[in-house]
This record gives sequence, structure tokens and C-alpha cells, in this order.
Amino acid sequence: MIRRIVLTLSGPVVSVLLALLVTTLFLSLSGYSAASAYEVMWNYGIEPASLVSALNNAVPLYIAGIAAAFALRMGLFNIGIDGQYRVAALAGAVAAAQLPFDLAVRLPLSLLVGSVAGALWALVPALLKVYRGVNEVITSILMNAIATTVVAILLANVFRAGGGQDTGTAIIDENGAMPVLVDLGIGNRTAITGFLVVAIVLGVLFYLIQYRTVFGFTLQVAARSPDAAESAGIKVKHRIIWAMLGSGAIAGLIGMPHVLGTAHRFDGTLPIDLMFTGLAAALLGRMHPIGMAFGAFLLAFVERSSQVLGLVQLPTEVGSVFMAVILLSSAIGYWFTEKADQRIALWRAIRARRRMPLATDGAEAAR
Amino acid sequence: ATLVLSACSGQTAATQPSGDPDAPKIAMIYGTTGDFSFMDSAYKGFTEAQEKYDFTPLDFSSPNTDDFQDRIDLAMSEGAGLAIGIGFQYATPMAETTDHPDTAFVAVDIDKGTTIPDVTTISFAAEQSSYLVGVAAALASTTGHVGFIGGVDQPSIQNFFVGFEAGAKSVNPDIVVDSTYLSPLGDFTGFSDPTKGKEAATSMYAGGADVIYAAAGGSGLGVYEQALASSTPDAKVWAIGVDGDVYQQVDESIKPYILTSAIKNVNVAVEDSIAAFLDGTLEPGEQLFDLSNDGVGYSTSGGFLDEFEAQIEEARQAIIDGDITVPSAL
Amino acid sequence: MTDTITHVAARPSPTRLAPGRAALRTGLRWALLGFGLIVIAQYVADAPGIAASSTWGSALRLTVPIAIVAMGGLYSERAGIINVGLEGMMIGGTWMAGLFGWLWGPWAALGGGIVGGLIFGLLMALLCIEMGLNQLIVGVSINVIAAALARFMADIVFNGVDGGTIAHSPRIGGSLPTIGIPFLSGGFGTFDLTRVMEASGLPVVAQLGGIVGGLTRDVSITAVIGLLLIPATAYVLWRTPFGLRWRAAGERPAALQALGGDVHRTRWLAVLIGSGMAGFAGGYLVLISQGYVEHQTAGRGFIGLATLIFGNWMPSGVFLGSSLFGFSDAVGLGRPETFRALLFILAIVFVVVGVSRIMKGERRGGIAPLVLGVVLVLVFLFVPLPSGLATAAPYLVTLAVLVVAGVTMRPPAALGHVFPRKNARS
Amino acid sequence: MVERKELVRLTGIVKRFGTFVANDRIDLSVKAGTVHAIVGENGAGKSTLMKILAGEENPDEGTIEIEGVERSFRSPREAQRAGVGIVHQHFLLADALRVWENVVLADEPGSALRLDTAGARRRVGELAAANGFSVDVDAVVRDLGVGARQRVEILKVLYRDARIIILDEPTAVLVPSEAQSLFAAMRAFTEAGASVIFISHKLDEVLDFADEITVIRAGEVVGHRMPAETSARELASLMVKVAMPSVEPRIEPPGEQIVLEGRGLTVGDEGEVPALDDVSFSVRAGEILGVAGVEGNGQSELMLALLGRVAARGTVSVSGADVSGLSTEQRRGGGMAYIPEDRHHDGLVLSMPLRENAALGHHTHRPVKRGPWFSRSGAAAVAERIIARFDVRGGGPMTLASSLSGGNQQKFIVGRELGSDPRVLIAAHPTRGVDIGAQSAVWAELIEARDRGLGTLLISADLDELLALSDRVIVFYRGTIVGELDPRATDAETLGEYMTGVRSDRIAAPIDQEAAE
Ligand SMILES: Nc1ncnc2c1ncn2[C@@H]1O[C@H](COP(=O)(O)OP(=O)(O)OP(=O)(O)O)[C@@H](O)[C@H]1O
Ligand SMILES: Nc1ncnc2c1ncn2[C@@H]1O[C@H](COP(=O)(O)OP(=O)(O)OP(=O)(O)O)[C@@H](O)[C@H]1O
Ligand SMILES: [Mg+2]
Ligand SMILES: [Mg+2]
Repeated sequence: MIRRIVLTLSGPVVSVLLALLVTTLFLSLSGYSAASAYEVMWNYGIEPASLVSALNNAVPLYIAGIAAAFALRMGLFNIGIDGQYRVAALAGAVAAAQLPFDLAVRLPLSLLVGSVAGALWALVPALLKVYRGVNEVITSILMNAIATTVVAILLANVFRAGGGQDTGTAIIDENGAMPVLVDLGIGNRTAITGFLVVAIVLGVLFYLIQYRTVFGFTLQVAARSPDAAESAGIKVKHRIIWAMLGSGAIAGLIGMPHVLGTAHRFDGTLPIDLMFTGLAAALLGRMHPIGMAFGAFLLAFVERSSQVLGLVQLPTEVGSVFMAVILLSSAIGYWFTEKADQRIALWRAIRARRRMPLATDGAEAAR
Repeated sequence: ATLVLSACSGQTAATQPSGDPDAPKIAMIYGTTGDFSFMDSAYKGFTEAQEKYDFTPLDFSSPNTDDFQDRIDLAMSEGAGLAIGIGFQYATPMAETTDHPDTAFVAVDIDKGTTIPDVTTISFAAEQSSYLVGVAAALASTTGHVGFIGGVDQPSIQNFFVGFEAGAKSVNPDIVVDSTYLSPLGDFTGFSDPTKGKEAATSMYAGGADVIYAAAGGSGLGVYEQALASSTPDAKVWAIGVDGDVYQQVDESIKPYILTSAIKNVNVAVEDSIAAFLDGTLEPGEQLFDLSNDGVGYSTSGGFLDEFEAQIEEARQAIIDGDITVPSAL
Repeated sequence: MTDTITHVAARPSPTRLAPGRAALRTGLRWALLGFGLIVIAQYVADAPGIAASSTWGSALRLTVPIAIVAMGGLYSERAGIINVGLEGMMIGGTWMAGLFGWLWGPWAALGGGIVGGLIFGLLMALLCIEMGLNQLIVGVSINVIAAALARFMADIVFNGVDGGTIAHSPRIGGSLPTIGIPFLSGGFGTFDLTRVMEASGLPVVAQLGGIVGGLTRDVSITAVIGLLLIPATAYVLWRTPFGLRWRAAGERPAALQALGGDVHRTRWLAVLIGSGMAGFAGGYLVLISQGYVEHQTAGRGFIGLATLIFGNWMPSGVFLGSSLFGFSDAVGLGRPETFRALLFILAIVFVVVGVSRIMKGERRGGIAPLVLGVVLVLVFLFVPLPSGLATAAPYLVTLAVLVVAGVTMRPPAALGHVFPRKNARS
Repeated sequence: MVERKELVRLTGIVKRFGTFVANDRIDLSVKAGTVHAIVGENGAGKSTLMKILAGEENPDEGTIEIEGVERSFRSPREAQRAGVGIVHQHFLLADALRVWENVVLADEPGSALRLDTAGARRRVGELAAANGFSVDVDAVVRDLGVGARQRVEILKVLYRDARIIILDEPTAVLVPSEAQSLFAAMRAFTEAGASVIFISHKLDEVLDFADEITVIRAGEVVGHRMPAETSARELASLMVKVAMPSVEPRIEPPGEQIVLEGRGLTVGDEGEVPALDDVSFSVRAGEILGVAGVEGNGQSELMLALLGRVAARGTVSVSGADVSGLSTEQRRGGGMAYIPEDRHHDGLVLSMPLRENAALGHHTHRPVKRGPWFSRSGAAAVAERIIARFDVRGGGPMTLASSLSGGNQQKFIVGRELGSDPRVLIAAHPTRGVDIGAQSAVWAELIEARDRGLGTLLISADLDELLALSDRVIVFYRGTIVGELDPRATDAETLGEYMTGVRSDRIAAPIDQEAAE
């Protein structure tokens, strides 16, 4: 048991160390001082405001990670998350601004509208995969580009409320916006967004659905062996559709923290790259709800702390390089720890065998 | 390869910004350089100011679109006396940050008519310069057909088109003005895809346009290249640049095809506000950079506009005098 | 491009490489139908752009980078390694092409592109083949790393150099030659027949001149090399010992290994060649802009990946897919009526496909194209298209064709499977 | 018997996987021109030994001598050069490639720049013809049946001029006629001076065709016999400590109630020759209805149709209730159980533990399903029960299915399917590739379930199994039933005639079929 815990923990630790090593190497070779970079990043990163901001920014990454993982556990690579959250953010922003209800009704409804929009956008690749055998990756890529255009057209011709350079939809007042969960009050801007609750709920739901329900079980079976699934009475096509719908519905919430929490409108300049950073968080966390939370926080932390790199005359890109390397080294880190674990297991087994009398032979050991 | 790279690296590891510690700190908060447009221009203004004046620069750039507030906070917490935000997205967070006694705010490239308490807002009348290059385009065109290539289909770029079209039509009401945007709102690849810029220009030149105004950031490179490629000995075609004086930036071989550039002096705005802050004259309120104060304009490098100078200047004066009101998309 | 409709499901290795008589005849029939439609569409939609040499020239130039990067993906995926990192390899290609081109000229830029792609190909091979890491993770990481590194390194190398900034390399002096076909499209200073045909304005003649001229006039040597890579790859794939092993490595590596083939070496080679090609595609882009421009790949690596799947992991399919994409992209960049003309052509083709399928008794396969075709006809006749829609033209067209085509996708059977070095169990 | 030259000598071969010894000081000598059989229970180490000889695994100790020369193979290729060729227990063919491509792979004729396609096809075609194999060299392997696939595997070996041909359980998947032609081919090889090493769990054929027999148990050689001097019983007792599987004649007749019935079942698109053509049959409670037929004559389609996995015309009823419109899940819920043809393909999820595998098909009801939840403890209990009751050896509920031996995997599936007390069982090749110990166990379970009233549709390629277990046998040929036989009054030979279309009780059926083609 202890070995398992140590092993699970050592994966990320080794990854981060590896990432530090590689980034340091890079910075040094390019003639920068890595130590000073890490120092300012760390000092800025651990300020309360930074930690809170990282936590808030980790929320959309986490949601994106869950969305990706939801499909990946069914063996589907939903690379269309990008388009799904874009469409959903527009729909959600319009709903949050226009619905004639109080916050208690309007907020959940807007979230629901976003989810439904995201799910519908994901339905296209799902249906094409099931009924036309078209790989979901290709349709998702196409749907992303189409989403951008469709959203732009809708925004320009239908929903635009802002003037001048502001292309946004109508402003969402406090009756539609996500309230602050708690203001820690330790320094400037240490309010934690209410979306943290949404993220936690999603994480729990993800865990329960994927790990604990019969539905999750059937998804796993369908992913690993479609034929065994069919023979056991599990309809693989339905699982594909549900997995994509679920992924899309979750993806629909990715843009909501920005829309309902930060910008209070949809303005066509959603944070980009949330999909890939979220995917990175998912992969970092091995698609486990808790692991992904760590992954998302880590990435958000690096993103936030790299803002100060300008202080040491370093380009902000160092942050991106660092994040990219972390992603890669996470894979390598797990590889190392797995190898190490196998070694240890083998070594122990050999020792155990040596201590045992030679009465039992190989056949027994095999059983 | 790394050895070669570090050998030609200009940077050294500097742990602290240069300059004396008592000098005032000035922060520029912006997206990322390399947009071939106002970010680059602003950055140029910031670096040039560092050479002229004594202050400690705080260079805060970030590619993200959801941390404008963070960067304002960062500038304040680092003790910046002045924080210059580049881009209209700073308007809202700066308006919401009401308590900044020790830090003056400048917001660059804000919509005209925006006033924020305790913030200096700088806006550019880009439609005016576009109008003038539209006039130039119509005068230079022999086919009665000109074109516009925008990077991203967003209001700030549409504004260039509106001015350009009005200018061209003022010379020749029957002129055909084509327009194309390379990517939709929200997809910024249109600012950095010279391949597409080039093909859009190919198609426009082939369709009969002989002057193309490119407001497309890095994609403009493709348009300029195509002006050279589409020209034949008997039919020369032109390209018009944007933001800075493109004639000065491109290769010798392309220079003969750059008719003019619509200039938007973001660098001047940045430099001026730094100077004003340092000698204590920076006032909150709106500053409009337009033709009247040379905040926007057009370039004459290459001398291709010499024969039309009178007409363009006339239009310019008319705008300054208010005889012509240039339409705006903003 | 209309040929895509007839594009059939992946077949195993063709018994003959050159298309047979019957295939040629169907191909010809579709080409004639397509050409006829283009002529009609030009007049119906009043869109000279649809048959203009500029449009077809653009289509060719926009097709090439996608085709090359997709072929690069084909190399690694046919060997069993999923390549989501194409975009990153392409970015590496643009950066290195910028560097090499600036230092040593345009030919070197192409070489630099290959080198840039190879750097990430090496990484991918090492991590995916040797260490057996998850190929999706590696691919995604390569994309992220390449983008970050390109900017970081540009800051160090290009920034501050005369004519360079963090976002672009100094201009590449000189360019590679372009060629045309003598007496047809004015190659080598000869008479340019197609230009005269196009200018004549005569129905059929002008369109033929426009299309042929556009496709053959002033074609850059890079495009020629890039397009030649497609038949070359098809040859390698189907007609060489390496090709056989390469396919086996992606279908059933254990079978290859059991017969003494070296799965790892085959996969290494395939990944490296593929990454070099992805980088080459980057180099192609750089030569168009005469320098590296940050983000200039603009997602073409992903489009390449989509094209690869669209093309069912076949060189011919990749060619069709990328031409479809390139052509609609060119049309989307042109005047709005050109886009309407394309809509018209698609509508008619879909209706024809639908009707002919229904007449052949494939009722279910015929309904989708018929409905889509009729909808497009109605849109063409009655709905004014929003101007912004044109930017999505290639994506919409590709999606529509996918809906209609009904291709059975057949990815390499071992795609994504790790093949450990020792004690491999199938 | 004339004294023959020794072609292969293995001495003191030891192979360890981790701490587990798969081969323990094995000595083996194979003479030229002979068929040398190796028998042993599942997991005894036969395949491992052969992989060592074929250069795919390195022995930890011991030496390999080929024609008296000591060799150490570092790769399969070196073994091939030395004349060793192996046909694997599980086929190693690339489905998407053509026959000739699979054969010449890694030894292609022509230069590096040009594969001599024509030459390769000719060569493979000639090889096939010379050995009496009827395979289309241009066929895509995906479209081939098992028999043809095996011939391709053998062609691979012959193409490389192997003199030592290893066949690892080649007959497990073959029907008798195919097996007969394989034995004929084996004879031809030995007459040409080659040696065949032959692994099988079917002791009869070992006794009939081998010249020498080596018995392995738990990684060690426990016996060496000549076929003439031994019996199946003796071999079995050397291999394992269980009796030969046998079936007592049944005392009570099957019940009267019809539990499974198919009426006019047809599978296939309109306008095509149907894979299953208007098949009607019924199974009564407590009855085992055997289905004989060469693989690919509609049996798979029948099973899928009964299970509701393919679209079929006609009706299926269970205990009198029409289930044609129901999904697989509903049919299983209604008391249908299914032992699939290929345990790896659709019987188990190899990468999941036994706990999850035990839940397959039982996931719609308690104890696995509690409300919407998947009950881990419920599933584990089911797995425990199967493991205990069906003597599945090799691990507990958390063991991965992939790490069980084939026989134990099979027992686990049988246990899972019978564990829910179904009314109807559709069982395909329930003892394929399973050692005789496991075979006895599986048979006993099927008989016991039968006596409890289970109606079984038994599809098997093993005619002895069919004849031993069935109460009635129907024979499939080209998608239709061509005969119904009483197993007590018939023999394998007669069955074979029906199976190959030589005989048919279906009036005018053969003419019909011909017309359809
Ligand atoms: N790659 C491997 N790693 C670990 N253990 C292995 C491996 N291959 C085989 N073994 C072990 O070696 C033992 C012998 O396996 P082998 O394949 O030789 O059995 P076999 O006699 O061929 O059985 P069967 O009759 O089922 O084919 C197995 O029980 C297994 O535990
Ligand atoms: N991953 C594994 N680790 C350890 N042992 C394994 C593993 N996979 C298979 N084995 C063992 O290897 C032995 C032989 O494996 P093989 O692939 O030959 O299957 P098999 O048991 O012979 O199956 P079948 O009876 O279907 O032919 C089996 O006894 C099994 O226990
Ligand atoms: Mg075996
Ligand atoms: Mg076996």
C-alpha cells in the first residue's frame, strides 16, 4: 500500500524535477540565469493573490481536462473541445444575460444551456463516427473551425451588444454572473470563484460516473474490447454517442468561468488554447479526477508566475516552454517510476524465493 | 545548434533591471510582440523611451486573454508609477481598478469617446489615415478597381476598410472596392498567415484590382510579395501597408510596389505618455491621435505619391478642418 | 476535386500501381462532369473566379503544404505511430527554414525545414518507439513545445538582427525558380497558349485555359517537389521491400518481427521520414513568405492530420483530400460569387451521386447526398450567404463530402500500439 | 525403423520469466524426416521452448544444436537461416496485407528500390501448388478462413526453406478435413527430409501421426514415447493427474419444453448470397443440440443472430416468447448465455481484472448492479464464486484476465456463463485449445447444466466433442442445415461428408445453391 502511494506521488515529483532540469539546461545554454528566473517566479507565485488566481485559472483547465478525459476513457480523442466550448460560451452568455429569472434559476440554466450547446456540437462527430465510420478526430478538427466562423457570424449579426472595438454580447449583470465563493481577504483580489464548486462537483461526478457506475463500467468495456462489449449486451455505438455527448457537455462549461466570472459577456476573445492546456492537465493527472486537479493547478501556477519573467528580462515564453516540458516529462516521469517499480518487484520476488525452501517448483509459482 | 544560438544571443542573464534603483518604474502591460502591428509598435515606443529617459522599465507581456487584471495588479504591486496598457481590453479592468493612488494608468488604442476616471485613454483615428490611403489608391489605380485585405474580421480592422472605401469613393464614386478577411473574429491566424494573404492578393489582383490595402499584420507580408509577383512590365500593381512605414521594412525588391502606408503612431503615443509622466504633465482624460496632431497619417517613402500630393493633402486638410467626416466602424 | 466523391474505401496494396483502364475511364468521366459543371457554374453564378487561372493557381499552392504534411503523417501512422505532433514538426520546419534560408538562401531553407521537422521526429521516435510512451501525449507535447521553443529561440536568434524580430526571421534573399509547361503555359519564355485561351472569353475554351493555365503556370519548384512526393510515397509504400515492412509494422508488428524484420528500425525510419516531410511543408510556407513568420502554419498540421484520415491513410486519398481542401480554401479567399459557384457545383454533384445511388438500389446511401444536394440548391437559389462564411469554406466542404462519401475508414491495425523491444507478445 | 540423422538437439534449456521457470533443463532431440510431437498441459512450457528454438526468446541456459553445430540465435532471422521455421499457436498475419505479402515479408525478392512483385507472387503460387494448398496468393488475409490462414503460415515457413518446421497447436482451429490435408502435407515435408515438431492437445492425432512423442510438464520433460508403445491414457497420465474426459450415456431423456427456437433465420444483405439462409431449428430443455460444419458456413452468423448482434430476418424465441425485437442485453436478461468462439476477441476484456470480466453480461442486475452503481464487491463475489466452483487457477478477482492461461480463461468464461443459471446456452468451441484436464472440467459442467434442464446449442469444430456431448446434431453447409443426425448412430466420417457437401438431406438444396452462385 505504502509502495503504491509513494509510487503515485513520485510520478509527478519526478516529472517536475525533470522539467526543471530540462528548462534549466535550456536557459543556461541560451545564456540566461535559470536560478533567478525560478526565484522570481516562485516568489510571485506563492503570493496569496497569485495562489488564488492560479486556483481560479485552474478551474477552466480542470474542466477541460475532465472533458478530454471523459472521452479518452472511452478511447475517443475529442479534439473538438475547442469548438464545443466556443459555441457553448456564446450560448451561455446570451442565456445568462437574457433569461428573465433570478440568479438561483438563471445561473444553473445558463450553465445548462452551455452544456447542451457543447453536447450538440459534439454530437456531429459522434453521429458521423457511428453512422458513417468517420474518425472523430477529423470531424472534430473541422467542427472547431466551423464553430469559430459560426460564432463570429452569430456574434456580428445577432448577439453583438458592445460598440466600438467591443464585439461582446450584452453585459451579464449580477443576476446572471457567477458569485464569488469566498473572499479570503488576505491582500488584494483573493476572492475564489464560485466555479470552484462547479469544478469540484464535476470532478466528483466524473469519478462516480466513470469509476463507480455500471454506465462507466460499460464505457470501459466498450473502449477496450468492442466485441466483448457487444457480446455482453453493451451497445458500443450508444456508448460512443454518450461518451462524446458527455465530453461535449462538460466542454460546454470550460468557457463559462471567463464569461460568467471574468468578462461578464462573450466577446469572441475567449482564452485560446484552453483545450490543449486542459488536455495537458488531463494527461499530467493520468485522467484521474484528483491527479487532474493537481495537473490543472500546476499549469495555472506556472502560467501565473511566468507573468513576472519580464522582471528578469526573460521572455514570457519561458513559461510556455516550461509547461510544455512538464507535460512531456510527466510521461517520462511515470515511465521511470514504473520501470523502477518493476525492478523493485522483481528484486523482492527473487529475494523472497531465495528465502523459501525449494520445495515448490515453477508450476506452482505460476499459479 | 544550441552553441551557434547562444553565440549569437544578444541577451545576457540580467537578474535586475538596469538603471538606478531610485528611478521611477514604468510598466508596459501588453500581449505579445510579433503581431507586425500595434503591439510591435508600442514595444518600439517603450524601448526607444528607455534610451531617451531615465526610468526602470517593467516589461509585462502575456499571451493570455483573461489576465488583464492580473497584469494591472502586478504593475501596481511592483511599484510602477505608470502603467501603460496596450489594447482596448484594458479599458474595463482599468475602470474597475478605482484605487490606484501611486500608479498612473494609460490605456492605448481605446475606442474614441471613452473616458475613464483617473486614466489617460489614447485612441487613434485609424479611419482617417485609411481614408487618405484610399484617396491615394483611387488616384493611383488605372483599372478603377482596388482591394482591401483584412487579417481578422473584427471591428478594429473593419474600421480600416470603412475609411479606405470612403477615401477611394471620394475620388472615384464608381470605383470597385473588393474586401476579404483572412479569418473570422476570434481566430487570430489571419494576422500571421502570409500564405493566405498572398493567395487572397493573387485572386484580387487577378480579378482586376491594381491597388491592395493590407491591414493584416504578418499576413501582409504575403500581400507585399504578391504585389511584386503580380506586376508585369505593362501593368504594375501596388500594395499599401499599414501601422508603420512598410516601405522601410520590406526588402529592396518589393519597395517599388509599396505605394504608401497608413500610419498609426502607437509608438509615439507610448513614448509621449512616458515623457509626459516623467515631467509630471500626464493628465487623465482622452487623447485622440488623429490627422490634426499627426497621431495618424500616411507615408510618402519612395515618392510614388508625388504626383497626387496636392489632392491627398487637400483631403487631409478637409478632414482636419471638419469639412469631411470620415465614417468609422467603431 | 469532384473525384473525391467516387473515392472508395481503402484497398490493400493495389495489384497494379498505375490506374487500370476502367479506373481511368471513370476518372475521366468525373473530370468531364466536373469541368462541365464548372463551366455552367461560372455562368449561373456569374463567377469568373471559379475557372480563373488565379483561383486554380492558388488552389495548387494552398494544396501543397497540406498534402506534404499529411504525407508526413502518413509515414508515421502507416508504421503504427499516431502523429498528433504534425503541427509542431511543421512549426519546427518553419523556424529552421527561416534560419537556414536567412543564412544560406532558399535551397538551404528547404533543407532547414527538413532539419526542423527531424528534430521533433527524433524526439517522437525516441519517446514513442523506444520508451513506448503514449503517442497522444507525445504528439500534444510536441505541438506545445515547438510553439514555445520557436518563439523563445526566435527571441534569441532573430530578434535584434537586421530585419528580424521575435516573430519573423530576416528576409530570405532570392527565391527558387518557378516553371511552366512550354507552349502551354509559357514555360521557359515560350508562347503561353492557356493565357490566350483564358483571355478569349469563349465558353469552354476560356475555362479550360484558366484551369490548365492556373495549374501549370509559374509553379514553384518546391510545389513540384512536394507533389512528386505523393507518387514517390505511393511507390515506396506499395512497390519496395521497405514499403511492405513499413505497412506490416503498422498492421501487425509481431508478424514482421517473427519473420526477422526489425520493427523498431522500420518505425524509426518512417517517423523520421515523416517528420522530415512535415518540416519540409513548413519550409514550403517559409519560401512563400520569404521568411519565417510566427504562427504561419496556422493549424495546417491539424488540417494535414484530418486530411490523412480523410484520405484513409492512402497517398491517393491524401492527395484528393488536400486538393479538395486547397481548392475550397482558394475559393473562400476569392470573391463571394466564386464561393456560390462552388456551392452550386457541390449541390449538383451531391444530387447526381444521390440519384445514381438510389437508382442502383442503395437507397440508404443515396438519401444523405440527395437531401444535402437539394438543401444546397435551395441555399444557392434563395439564401444570401453571410460574408464571413467564406473563411470556413474548406471546412464546410470537407465535412459535407465526408457526410456524403460514406468511406469505410480503415486505419492501420496496430496504430497506437506500443511494441516493446523485448519479449514482445502479439 | 531406420536410424536417422539427428537434426535438432536441445540440451539443458532453461528459461525463466522473472522468477518463474518456464523451461527447466529440457533436453530434446529431433531426427531428420520425422514428426516429433510435444504434448503437455496448458502452460507447460511448450510454446516457450519452441520460441527458443525459433530464435524468438533467448534461453537462460542450455545449448541448441542444428545438425550437430551449436548455434545461438540472437534473432528469429538467424534461426530461419539455420532452417528453423515456426507456425505460431496464434497466427501472426497482417490482416490488411495480401497472402503473398505476408509470405515474403522481410525476405522480399528484388532490390531495395524495387520489390519484385511478379516474382514474389509466382514463387508463392508455385509453393502453394507444389504442396497442394489451394490459396489465392492475391487474397487479402482478412477475407480468409482459419484453415487458409494456417496454410499461409505454413507457406511462410516453406518460403524460407525451413528444414525444421514447428507447428504449435496447428489443428486446434481446423476441421477434420483440413486437419487431414495438413497431416498429408506434414508427411510430404518429412519425406523430403525435413523434420516437423508438432504440438497438440489432441492425443489421438498425436498417436496417429507422430513418430516420437515428448511429454512436458511444468517446464520439465517427463517422458519420451513412441506412438506404437503408448496410449492416450498413458500420455494423459504423464501430462496431468486427471482422467481422460469422458461422457456417460445419458439416462433421462431431455425434456419436452422448447427453450430456444429459430424460424426462418436469414442473415445477409438483400441481393447477396445470404451467409445464413432460412434456418429453422429448436432446442428443448435439457437437450444439447450440436452444430457441425466447416468454419464459415453460417455458424457464426447463427450465433450472432440468436444473440441479436446482427440484423436477421426470421424469428428467435426463448421459452416460447418471441425475442426477435429485443436487444442483446434484453435477450441475455431473459436467460440466454453465450460462450463465444474466440475468448480473446469477444469473451474477455484481457486488460481488465477477473472481477470486471465476471461482471460482463451480468452488469444489468444484482449483485453487480446496485441502483446505477457498479458494485465492486458484488462483482468480486461473482468472480470468487466462478474461480472456486470452476477451479480457475492462476489468480484471484484482481488478476488481469490476460495473465491467465488459455485453459483457465476458458473455464472462467464457462463459469461466468453458466453461473447465472441460464435457460439457454449458446456455446462455441467451449474447449478449443484447452488441455485435457480443463476439457474434462468443461464437459462435466456442460453435462451437469444439461441435467439441470439447460438447453444448449453447441457449436464445435471438434467432432469427437460434438458426438460425445450432443443429443442431436445438425450440420451446416453454405448457410443452411443439410442434415440432422443422431450422434449415437453416426460417426465422424459421415458427419464429414455432410459438412463438405458430399451428402445432403435437403432436397434439391445443392442445385439451388449452385444456381445462386
Ligand atoms: N513473455 C512471458 N512473460 C512471462 N511469463 C511467460 C511469458 N511467456 C510464457 N510465460 C510463462 O511460461 C509458461 C509456459 O508458457 P508456454 O507458452 O510455453 O505454455 P504452453 O505449454 O505453450 O501452453 P499452451 O498449451 O497453453 O499453449 C506460462 O505458464 C507462462 O506463465
Ligand atoms: N502477460 C503475461 N504475463 C505472464 N504470463 C502470460 C502473459 N500472457 C500469457 N501468459 C501465459 O503464457 C502462456 C502461453 O500464452 P499463449 O499466448 O501461448 O496462450 P495460451 O495460454 O497458450 O492460450 P491458448 O490456449 O488460447 O492457445 C499462458 O499459459 C499464459 O498463462
Ligand atoms: Mg502454447
Ligand atoms: Mg494453448
